[in-house]
Amino acid sequence: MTARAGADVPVEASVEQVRAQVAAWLAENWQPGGGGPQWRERLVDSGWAAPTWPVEWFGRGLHRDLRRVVAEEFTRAGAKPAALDVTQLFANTILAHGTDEQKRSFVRPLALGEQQGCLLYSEPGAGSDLAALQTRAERDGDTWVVNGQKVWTSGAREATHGFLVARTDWDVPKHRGLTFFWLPLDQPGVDIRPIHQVTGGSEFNEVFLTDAVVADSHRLGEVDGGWRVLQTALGFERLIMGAAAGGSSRQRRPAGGGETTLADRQSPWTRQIGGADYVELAKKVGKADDPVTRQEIARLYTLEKVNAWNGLRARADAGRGASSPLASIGKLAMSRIVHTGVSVTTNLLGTSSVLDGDTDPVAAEVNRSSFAAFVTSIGGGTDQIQRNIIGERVLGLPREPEVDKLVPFREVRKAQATRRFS
Amino acid sequence: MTARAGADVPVEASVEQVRAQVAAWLAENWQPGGGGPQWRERLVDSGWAAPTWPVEWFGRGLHRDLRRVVAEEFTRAGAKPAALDVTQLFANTILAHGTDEQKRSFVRPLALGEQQGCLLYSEPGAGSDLAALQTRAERDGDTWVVNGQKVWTSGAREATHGFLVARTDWDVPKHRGLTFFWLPLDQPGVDIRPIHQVTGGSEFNEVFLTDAVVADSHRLGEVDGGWRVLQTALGFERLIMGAAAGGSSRQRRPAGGGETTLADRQSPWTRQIGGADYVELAKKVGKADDPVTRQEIARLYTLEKVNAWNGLRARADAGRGASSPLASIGKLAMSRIVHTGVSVTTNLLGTSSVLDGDTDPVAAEVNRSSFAAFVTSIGGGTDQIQRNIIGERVLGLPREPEVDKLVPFREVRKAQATRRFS
Amino acid sequence: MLTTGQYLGSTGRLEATVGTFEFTDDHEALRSTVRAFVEETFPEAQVRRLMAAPSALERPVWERMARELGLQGLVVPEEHGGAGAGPVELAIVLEEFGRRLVPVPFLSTALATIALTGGDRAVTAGYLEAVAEGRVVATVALAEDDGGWDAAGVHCAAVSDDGDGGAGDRGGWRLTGTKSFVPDGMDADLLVVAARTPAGVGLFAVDGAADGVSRSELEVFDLTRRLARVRLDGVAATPLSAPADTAAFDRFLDAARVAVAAEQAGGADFTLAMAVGYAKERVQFGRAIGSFQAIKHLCADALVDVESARSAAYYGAWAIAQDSPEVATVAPLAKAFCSDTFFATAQTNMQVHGGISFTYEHPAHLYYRRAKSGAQLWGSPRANRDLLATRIGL
Amino acid sequence: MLTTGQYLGSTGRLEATVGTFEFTDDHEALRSTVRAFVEETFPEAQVRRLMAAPSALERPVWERMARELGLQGLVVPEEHGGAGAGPVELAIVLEEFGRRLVPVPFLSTALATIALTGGDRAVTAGYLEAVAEGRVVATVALAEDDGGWDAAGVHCAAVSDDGDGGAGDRGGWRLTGTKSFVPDGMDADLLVVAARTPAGVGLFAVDGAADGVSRSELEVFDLTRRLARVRLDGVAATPLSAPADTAAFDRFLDAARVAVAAEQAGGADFTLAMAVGYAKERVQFGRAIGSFQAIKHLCADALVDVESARSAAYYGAWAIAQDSPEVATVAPLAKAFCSDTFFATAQTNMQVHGGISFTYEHPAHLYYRRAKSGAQLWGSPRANRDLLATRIGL
Repeated sequence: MTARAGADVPVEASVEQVRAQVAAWLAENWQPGGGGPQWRERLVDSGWAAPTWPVEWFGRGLHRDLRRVVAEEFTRAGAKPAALDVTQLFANTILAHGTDEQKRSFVRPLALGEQQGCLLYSEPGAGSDLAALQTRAERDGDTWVVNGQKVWTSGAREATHGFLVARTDWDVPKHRGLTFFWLPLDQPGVDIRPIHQVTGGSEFNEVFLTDAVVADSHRLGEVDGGWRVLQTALGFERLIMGAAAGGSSRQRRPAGGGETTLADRQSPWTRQIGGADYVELAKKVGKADDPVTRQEIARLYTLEKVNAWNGLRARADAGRGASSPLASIGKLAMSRIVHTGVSVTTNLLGTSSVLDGDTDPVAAEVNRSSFAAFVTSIGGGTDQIQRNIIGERVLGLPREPEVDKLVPFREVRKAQATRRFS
Repeated sequence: MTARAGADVPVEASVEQVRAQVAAWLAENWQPGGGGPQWRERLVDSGWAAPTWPVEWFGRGLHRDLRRVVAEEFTRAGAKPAALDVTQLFANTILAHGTDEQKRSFVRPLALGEQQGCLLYSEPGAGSDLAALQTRAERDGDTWVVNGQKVWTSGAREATHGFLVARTDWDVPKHRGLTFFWLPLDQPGVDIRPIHQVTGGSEFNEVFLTDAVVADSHRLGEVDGGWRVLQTALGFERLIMGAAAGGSSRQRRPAGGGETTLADRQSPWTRQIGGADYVELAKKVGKADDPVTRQEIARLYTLEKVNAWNGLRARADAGRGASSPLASIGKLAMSRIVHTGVSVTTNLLGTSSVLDGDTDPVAAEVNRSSFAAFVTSIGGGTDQIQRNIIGERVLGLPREPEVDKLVPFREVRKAQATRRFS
Repeated sequence: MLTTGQYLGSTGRLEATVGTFEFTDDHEALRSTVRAFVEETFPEAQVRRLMAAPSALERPVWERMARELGLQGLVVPEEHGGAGAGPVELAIVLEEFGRRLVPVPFLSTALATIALTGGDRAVTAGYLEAVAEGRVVATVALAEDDGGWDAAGVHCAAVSDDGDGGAGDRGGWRLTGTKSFVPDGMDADLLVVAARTPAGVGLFAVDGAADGVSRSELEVFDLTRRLARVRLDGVAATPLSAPADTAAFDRFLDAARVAVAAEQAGGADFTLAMAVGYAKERVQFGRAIGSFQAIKHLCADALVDVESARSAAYYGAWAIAQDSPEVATVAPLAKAFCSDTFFATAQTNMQVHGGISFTYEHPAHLYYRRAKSGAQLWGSPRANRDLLATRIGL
Repeated sequence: MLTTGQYLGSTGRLEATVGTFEFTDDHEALRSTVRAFVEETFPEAQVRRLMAAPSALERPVWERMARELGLQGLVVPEEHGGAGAGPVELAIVLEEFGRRLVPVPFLSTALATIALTGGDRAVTAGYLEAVAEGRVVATVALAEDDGGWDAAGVHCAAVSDDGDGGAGDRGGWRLTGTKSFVPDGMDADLLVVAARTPAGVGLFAVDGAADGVSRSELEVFDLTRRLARVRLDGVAATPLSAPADTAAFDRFLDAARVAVAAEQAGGADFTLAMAVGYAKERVQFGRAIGSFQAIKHLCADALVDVESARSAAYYGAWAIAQDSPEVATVAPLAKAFCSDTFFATAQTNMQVHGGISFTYEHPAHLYYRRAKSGAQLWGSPRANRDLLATRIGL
C-alpha cells in the first residue's frame, strides 16, 4: 500500500473542497485513454476509488453525500472507474463484518477487481423464504465442508468467490442456525451451470456444492450469526438497486457511470425495446389518434412519471433526514410499469407481436421484455412479498402467524432442497 | 288440519302427472282474483304450497325437480303464492332440525304467513367470522336469558320471530359453544332499530337483546350444537340466493314468481338503474361511437353474459348430478359485474354523475347503485371470503393457520361486541 | 442538488427537472398549523352539522380563517394584502383541507384567486384584497349544462357594451348564458366566469349580487361540496385580462387541475389511513384483519398509489411555481391520477370496513362521495388523460 | 328443460336461449378418449421434441389420428367419410388439444374443414374426404402483412380465368397476393384462402403444390404454433361457394373464433391447474404457498375467469350448432374473453411459479407464449370487443 495523496480532506469537507481535491489529483494522475492495472492500483491506493470508505481501509472517509461530487469530477475528466463504494457490495459487507485480517486480505483485491463476488443465497427450496435454506456447512477442524445447491446466481461464471449462506445448526429456529462465508469458487466441489432462460439469455446460474471447502478464516461474523451479516449485505444490495432504479423505467445513467451494472443485469426492463418510445411507436403503427391507445399510453406515461417523482421525493426526504415510505414502494411500482409497458407495446404491435427473431426485431424485443417483466415482479422479492413488506414495515399492519418461527428447523416443513434446471 | 285432496300423487310422479294434478286442483280451488286467508289455508293444507315437503308435514313429498312444474301451473292459472318450499328458509330448517312438536307449532303458521322470521346471526364483532359471535344465552330453568347485539338483520321489523344463534359455552372453541333458537321478537327485551344506510334506505336493522327470553322448547337442535343447525339454515339461504341470482345481473323472474324476494332485498343491483340499458344510455349521451366506451360496454356485457352462462352450466351440471365449481363462483363474479356496471354508467354520465336526487334521477340511481355494489361485495361473505372459499373448497388449496381454532373462546382475541349504528 | 439534477424522461431525451420536493421548515410549519386548525375547527361532527345546514358557510369562521391564519390571502400578492405564497404552499393547505372534507368554500375561493392573480392587476387588485381579508367568498364558473370543462365547453356569451368586442377591448361587458356545476355557487359573492367573445374564451369577474344573476342549488352526491347552477342574463362583467385570451384561460385551467389534485391527494391519504387504522383494530378469526394478506395487500397497493398521487400533485405545484413548460403535461396527469387514486382508495376503504361502511353514521361514504364526484369535476380522468396524450405528442 | 328455458338478456328483452351445456355421455366419452390420446401421444417431452424439429408434422401420427380416432373427420359429414359431428364436439377436442399445446396442425385443419363444410359440396366433397382420411393437412390463409383478420383485411386478388368474375362465376380462378400469419402454412397440402373479387370476399381452395405458391416460415414467439407467409402468384384456385359471398365469409369467421376460443379455454384450464398444483406442493415459510391469500386469491380469481371462458366457448359452439342468431355476438365475445383469460391465467401461472417459471426447462413459458400469440391471431381481444359492441347495437 503506497502513501496516499490528499488524505488531508476532512470528513466534513465541503463540496467545493472535494471537487478541487479530486480535480487536482486527476490532473496529476489521469491520462486520457488510460485505465490499465497500474492506474487502477494508483486509484485504489489514493482512496478516490471508494471515497466513503474509512481512511485506514482504502477510502477517504468522506460523507456519503459527497460521493456524487467525486463521481462527477471523474466523469468530467473521462476517468473511470470511480466512486465504486456503493457498488462494492462485497467489500462493504466485509468492511462491516470482517476481521482486520479479512479486510486486509479481501478488500483491496476486490477494489482492484482481482477478486469478484457472486451471491450464493437462494436455493431451489429457499426463494421468498431465504431463511429456509438447506445447504449445509459442517465444521472439520479449521475448514468447513459445504453441500447443497444454490440458484439464480448471476455473475457466477465471472466471479472468484461467493457470499455463501449455509446452515450450520439444524436444531434451532431457521434464522438462528445460519453462517456466512466468503467461498472460493475455483475448487472441484463447486459446479457452476448456466440456466437456459426463457428470455434466451443465461445470466443466471445454478451452483452445485459437493464437499466444497471453505476455511474458517473466510467466515464472516459469528458461527450461526449469518442472518445478521446477510441483512447487512442485502441492505447494500438494495442501495445499489435503489441508486440504479432511480425512478424512471427508462435507462438511467447517473453521473458516476458504471453504477447500474448489477441493476441492469437484474432488471432487464432497463433494456426494454432499446429505450424505444411508445409515443413514436404509436405514430409509426398509425394508432396515435385511437382513443383507446391514447388512454393506455397516457396511463403508462403516468405510472412512469409518478414513479420517477417518487424517486426524487424519496431522495429529497432522505436529504432532509426524514424517513420516507417512498423507498419501499419503488420495486412494486416498477413491476406494474414493466407489465403495463409490455401490454401497451403488444397492443401497439397487434398481429405482428406474434413474430419474433429477425423476422420482426421490434416484436422480438417486446416479447423478450414480456418475460423480463417477470424478473421484476418475481426476482429480488416477488410483488406479493413486496406488498407484505409495505403492509408491515411501512403501514405497520400486523404480521401473519408464522408457523415456523419458533420451531427447530429440523422439524419445519421444508421445500425440496435441490432441483436441476440446466 | 283438513284432509288433503291429491295426496295420491306418488313421490316419483312424472311431470305430466303432476301438471295434471295441479291443474285439476287449481280448477277446483282457485278463483281468479282470490288469494285471501281462506285460500291460503286451503292451499297450505292441500300440500301444493310446498310440494317438496313430506306428506305428513304440509307437503306432497315431490322430488325437488318437480317443484318448478307446480310453480308453472300456478303461474299459468294466475294463482299465488305457490311452491314456496325453497323460500321457506325458516320452515325448512325447522323441518330439518326441529322436534315433531316444533314442526307442529311453527311450520304451518310459517306457511300461512302468520309467523315470519328474520336472521339474528351477524354481530358488530362477528361478520366474516360468524362463529366469533358474543351474544350470550344463559339457562334459567325452562327458559334462556339472552343478552347481546345483532346487526344487519333485514326484515326484522316485519318478523314475528328470529333465528337466533347465541353463545352458551365460553370454555370450548368458538364453533362448539353455540346454540340455535326460534326467538319471539314481541317482548320487552328485544329492541329493533333501523340502520340509516348510505343508499338512503333502512332495510337493515340492529337488534339489541337485553334480558330477552326464549323458552327451551324454542331451541332447535342440541344445546351447544347450534353451529350444525346454522350450517343447514345457511345452506337453505344459499339455495334461495342461487335460485334468484341465476346468472344474469338483470332482474330475473323465474316462472315460479315471488322467489326473488329475499335476494332482491339483499342484492339491490337487481334494481340497478331500473334495469336500464347501458347500450341505450350510451346512445343517449352520444358516446356510442367512442372506442373507449365501446370497449367498456363490451367488457361489461361479456361479464354479464359469461356469468349467465355459468349459471346455466351449473344447472345443467346439477341436472346430470355432476358436481360443479360453478355454483361457488357466482357471487364473486356478480361483485365484479356490479362494480364494473357502476364504473361504466358513471363514465357514461360524466359530469352529470355528480348530481343526485330529483335534479338528475338517472345519476341518483347510479349513485345509489354504487353503494349497493358494496352490499354485493361485502354482504353475505366479502369478496375476500369468497376467494378463500373458492380457493379452499373448489381448488383444494390448503387453509391458513387458524390461531383461534382450538382455543377456548373465552381466551380468543375478540372484536368489540357491540356498536350502535342507528 | 436535486434542483439541478437531470433525469431521462419517457421520450428518451434528457429533460431538466423542475426543483421539487424540497419542503422547507416553513412548509412543515404551514402544514402543522393548518392541520391543527382543521382538526379543531372541522371535526367530523362539525362537518356533518354543516352538511345538514342550509349553507356550509359560516362567516365568522371564514373571517377568522382570513384574519388569524391568512389562508384566503395565501397566494394573494403581498402588495394586495396577501402572503404572496405560491402553488406549493396552496397545495399543502388544500391537501390538509382535503383530508378532512372541510366543507367551507375554500377550494372555490382559491381557484378564483388563482384566476385573479393571473389577471390584470389594475382590474383584480380590489378583488384580491377583499378575498385576502375574508370579506368575500369567490368561486369559478366554468362548465355549463353539458358538463365540458375546457374552452370548447364555454358557450356563455360575453358581449361588449360599448367597445368593438375585440381582444383589446377593456370596456364594459355583459354576460348571457348558464353556468352549471359551480362549486359553492350559492354562497359566492364574486364569480369568476368563463365566457366566450367573438375572439376566444376569457375569464370575467361578476358580482354575485349583480342584476341578472339567478342561482339555484343542485342536488349532489357529494355531501361536502355544494354545487349551483347560475343563470346570467345580460349581467355586467369585467374581463380579468384581455377578454379573449384563451391561452391565459388554459394556463388557469392547468393551475386549477393541480390545485384540485392536491385536495384529492389529501383525501386519498386520509382515506387510506382510515382503512389501515381499521385493519389494525378490527379482529376476525382471532386476529386483526390487517394481518390477512387480502387486506394487507389492498392497503399496500393503495399506498403506492397514494404516495404517487402526492408526488404528482407536489410536482405539479412546483412546476407551476417555476413556470416550467412541464405544467402542460403534469397538470392533466395529476388531475387524472389523483382522481383515480382517491376513488380507488375510497373504494378500498369501503371494502376494508365491511358492513359498517354502508351505515350513514360511518364517515367512509363521505370520502367515497367526495372522490366519486371530484373525479368528474374539472374534467374526468379520461378527458384529462386524453389531453395528456395530446400534450406528450400523440 | 333448459333447452326451452328463457332468460332476460342484457338488452332487457326476453330472449330464447339456445340449448346449451347439455353434455351427453357421448361427449364425456369423446373427451376421455381425446384426453388419453393426447396425454399418451404428446407428453411434454414430445411437444418439446416437435418444437425443435424442422416440422411438427409427423405423417404417421397424423394418419393414426384420422384412422384410429377419426379426429380430422369429426366435423366432416358422414357422406364424405366423416363422423358428421358438430361444433360442440369439435370444441371438446380443441379444448383437449389446447390443454397440452399439441403442436400438430389440427386447429388449422379444423378451421379449413369448417370452411369446406360451409362450401358448395360439389366443390368440397373431395377435399373433405381427403381431410377425413388423414391424407392432407389443410389450413386457412386469412390475414396479410398488415395483420387484419376480417374481410376488410383481405387484399389478395381473385381473378376469373374465363368467366365474368361475377358472383355466380364458378369457372377457373387465379389468386395473386400475399397471405401471412398462416398457421402451419409450411406443412399444409391444402390452403383455404380468403381473396377479394370485384364483388366481395370469398374463400378459395388452393393446392399447396400448385404453380405460383411460394412459402416461407415466420419466426414466431409461440413455439408450439408455426406460422408461414404464403406468396400467391397467379395461382389456380377454386371458390368454395359463390366467390363473393362475404356473408358466408363472416359466418366462417364466427365459427373460427369459437373454435379458437375453445382451444384457448383448454389452455387456460390446464394452466390454472398447473398453478394450483404448484401452490399446493411448493413450501415456503413452513407451509404450502397456496395457503397464503396472495396466492390463493390469484388462483380463485383465475378460476372465475377460466370457468367463464369455458362457458363462453361452449355456448358459442352450441349457438353455431343450432344456427342461432346469437352466434354474431357470442363468437367475438368468446374469442376476446378466452384470449384475455388464457393470457391472464398464463401470467398468474408464471407469477405463482416464481423463479422456475423463467427457466426454459419449465413449461410455464410455453403456455405464456401460446396465450400471448393466440390473443392476437384471428383478431385481437380489442378488435373482437369492438365488433361485439357493434353487434349489440352500439
